[in-house]
Amino acid sequence: MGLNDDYEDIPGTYVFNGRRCREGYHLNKFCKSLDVEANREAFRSDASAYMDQFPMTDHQRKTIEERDWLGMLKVGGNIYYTFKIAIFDRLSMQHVGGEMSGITVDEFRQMMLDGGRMPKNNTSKAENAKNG
Amino acid sequence: MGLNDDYEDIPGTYVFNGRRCREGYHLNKFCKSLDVEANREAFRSDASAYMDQFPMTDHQRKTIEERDWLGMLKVGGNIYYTFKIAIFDRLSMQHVGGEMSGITVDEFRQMMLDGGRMPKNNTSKAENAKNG
Amino acid sequence: MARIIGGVGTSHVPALGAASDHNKHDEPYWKPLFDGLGPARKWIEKAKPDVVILVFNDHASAFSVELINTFVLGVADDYQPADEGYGPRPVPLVVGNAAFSSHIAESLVMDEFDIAIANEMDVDHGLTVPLTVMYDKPEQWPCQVIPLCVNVIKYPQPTGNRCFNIGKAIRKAVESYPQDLRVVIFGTGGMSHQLQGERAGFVNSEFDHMFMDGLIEDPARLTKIGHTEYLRDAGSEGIELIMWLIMRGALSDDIEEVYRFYHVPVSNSAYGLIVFDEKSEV
Amino acid sequence: MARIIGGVGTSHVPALGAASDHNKHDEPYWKPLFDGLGPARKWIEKAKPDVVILVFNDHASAFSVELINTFVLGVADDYQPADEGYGPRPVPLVVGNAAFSSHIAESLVMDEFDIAIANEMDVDHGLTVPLTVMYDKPEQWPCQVIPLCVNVIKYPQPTGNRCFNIGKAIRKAVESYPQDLRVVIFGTGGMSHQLQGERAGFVNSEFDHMFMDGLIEDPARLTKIGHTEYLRDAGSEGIELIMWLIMRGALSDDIEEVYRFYHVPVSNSAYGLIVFDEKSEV
Ligand SMILES: [Fe+3]
Ligand SMILES: [Fe+3]
Repeated sequence: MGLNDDYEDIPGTYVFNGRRCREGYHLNKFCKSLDVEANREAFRSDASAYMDQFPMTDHQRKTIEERDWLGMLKVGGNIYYTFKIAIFDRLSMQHVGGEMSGITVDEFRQMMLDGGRMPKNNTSKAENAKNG
Repeated sequence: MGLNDDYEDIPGTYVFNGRRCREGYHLNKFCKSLDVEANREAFRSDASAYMDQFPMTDHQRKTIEERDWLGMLKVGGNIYYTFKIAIFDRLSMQHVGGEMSGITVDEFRQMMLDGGRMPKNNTSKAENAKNG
Repeated sequence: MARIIGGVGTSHVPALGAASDHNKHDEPYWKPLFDGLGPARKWIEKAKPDVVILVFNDHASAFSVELINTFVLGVADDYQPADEGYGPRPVPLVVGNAAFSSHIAESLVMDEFDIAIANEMDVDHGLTVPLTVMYDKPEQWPCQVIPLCVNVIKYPQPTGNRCFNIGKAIRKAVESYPQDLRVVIFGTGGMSHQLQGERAGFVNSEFDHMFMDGLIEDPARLTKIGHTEYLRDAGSEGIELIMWLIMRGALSDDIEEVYRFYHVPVSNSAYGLIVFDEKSEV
Repeated sequence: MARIIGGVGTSHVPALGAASDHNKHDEPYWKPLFDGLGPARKWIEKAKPDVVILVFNDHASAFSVELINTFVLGVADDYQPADEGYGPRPVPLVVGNAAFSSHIAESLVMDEFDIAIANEMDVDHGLTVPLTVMYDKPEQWPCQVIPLCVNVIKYPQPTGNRCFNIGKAIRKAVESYPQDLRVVIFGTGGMSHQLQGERAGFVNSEFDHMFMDGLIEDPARLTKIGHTEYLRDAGSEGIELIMWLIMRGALSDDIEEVYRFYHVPVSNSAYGLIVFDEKSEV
């Protein structure tokens, strides 16, 4: 519904636009709250009660409970916010990157050492569909 | 020291520019803190201890202690912030306007009813000096 | 398509809100003022905007000195009336239109206006008094509101020219929104007044009339008024009038002045009210 | 008169800061990278800027979703390193220059850039990693820092063209400051990378080289790269490269490329570094 949404053609990418920012508002505020040690402690000792303070949808809560990193993005999470949960869990960006793209953290690390995920077949859903 | 300071020629006016904003930073933050009832109570019960939380200069503190409304502006206070102290004191903007301009609140009210403070002799220090 | 059907300029003096809240309409001090609002209220009752874009400034209520924004566009579902030290005004919740706001925000950034967006913002008398001016005391505000908050407190304020141009960009944003919505834009603040210093109580009716005349006769000239001229001739708080230029910029050249009212004093200020119709929409 | 004597483009990958903080310089993964920084460090040691204008973005550290600003200029005396969940980085306090910042802020608003000003702001890896890149691990940072924080997280980011133009306006602001100060501007972030989604780990070296070449050969062309092109070809977080255009806009046309270094991977990103001299200042 934006003026431009060409970017919806980019595979595996969840552009944090106005719609997603509104949809994920409370989820991202939950993540941001983990900046404060007292909040981290509260989340650690009773996750459910702590999350009650943030009016998220049941589905949003579930993505957090299950550490479904990709799912969080689909319901308005932004990676800089959701990664605060990974920091809480002492997980690395490679770990999260691997889980979001369906490979192990070692595979992900090796892919990066080999030059990263290449543009070929990774820049356009329409192109990919055309090329079968 | 700004790009433009022509406005320093305007009589009886303290333009809230970058310099004043920095000079009055903690004074204005003190004023802003009075938005919260618990803070108002703390200020009411022990003004000095409450003000200790804000690293103001002694002179800035004195302007507050003495409700020197004009003095506050001269040390970086902004009227929308300093007026929060007047609200705390249950004083009106006319009261504060009178004190800043050296007349009683009744005189100030009457001046407004008569059309306000007129531009004649009130727009330029340089002009005023020339006209003696 | 959404379209702008008219514009309103009005001061947002807090005392006017308090007088309404405490039912002082018939007191001798207030009666001439509230009587003067009547025709504007009739106009908006007939115009029935779905959405009001309300250009105002925050007076150290929602924002503070830590971070000072030039332009903040609200993109929330609703906005709470702020507590300005007397408890929040007893007025209805201000209901927004998040999707429309988001569209305007995107359009403005793409047009190279460096706005901030607020997903949460309390709104003080700068926003709620103009609603009282135009709608009196309804159970619910009869329109959705999109707040645009402008820095007029910390020097340097945006230039008059920049304000006029963001108004134009707002018009473009509105007209590119697919939903049929009737939009009125309010420019608020002013008119001439000064709250601070030995010059407190400053009023310049000549400037105020020049400014209201200029809105219809020669808005381009108004955009050239510089900061020092406002501060000198309209008072240190009269510079709020730059927000009326945003309203004017959002209107076309084919407008008609429907109503004008000017009254001194309201509290420490000159009060002004002006209403424009887009002729093509009448 | 203050003058801009050079510019630096560098990624601000947090892992690089952590590697420096934990003295991993000689580990096989890190050695090639730290070796690659050497010539840039030598350059700045000789250039000795009094002030670095550091264009970066905040990563949900100082700011959050309540209020999203397009451009925030710091005007504070100093800035604390932010706690990003591991405790603040063990790096020196970042010392600002409030008077110079305030001058730049005034000049930018008068030139119709709608910036926010921050009187208080913690600074995260976006700002501190570039200082590590250029200065290694000193007791105190050898320069004052003026932070310019750009929204690159929430779509729509400012256009590349707008970024280039605010760079030009920064140059004008610097050159109108009466004090003799040697200024270097850093554009940080990038290069191609994507942290999120099934496409996490995306790297596009061809785009990165095109971009670095363009900075010296044809910056005007780079200003025409649109949002979708960045998101598609540089990755959803590679759009940070618009901040390099602010740096480039602040330089003249008479520059020389002093050093360039490119390395993949650093954590999930491509790392790039480029250094420009103003020829007239050499
Ligand atoms: Fe106001
Ligand atoms: Fe970044």
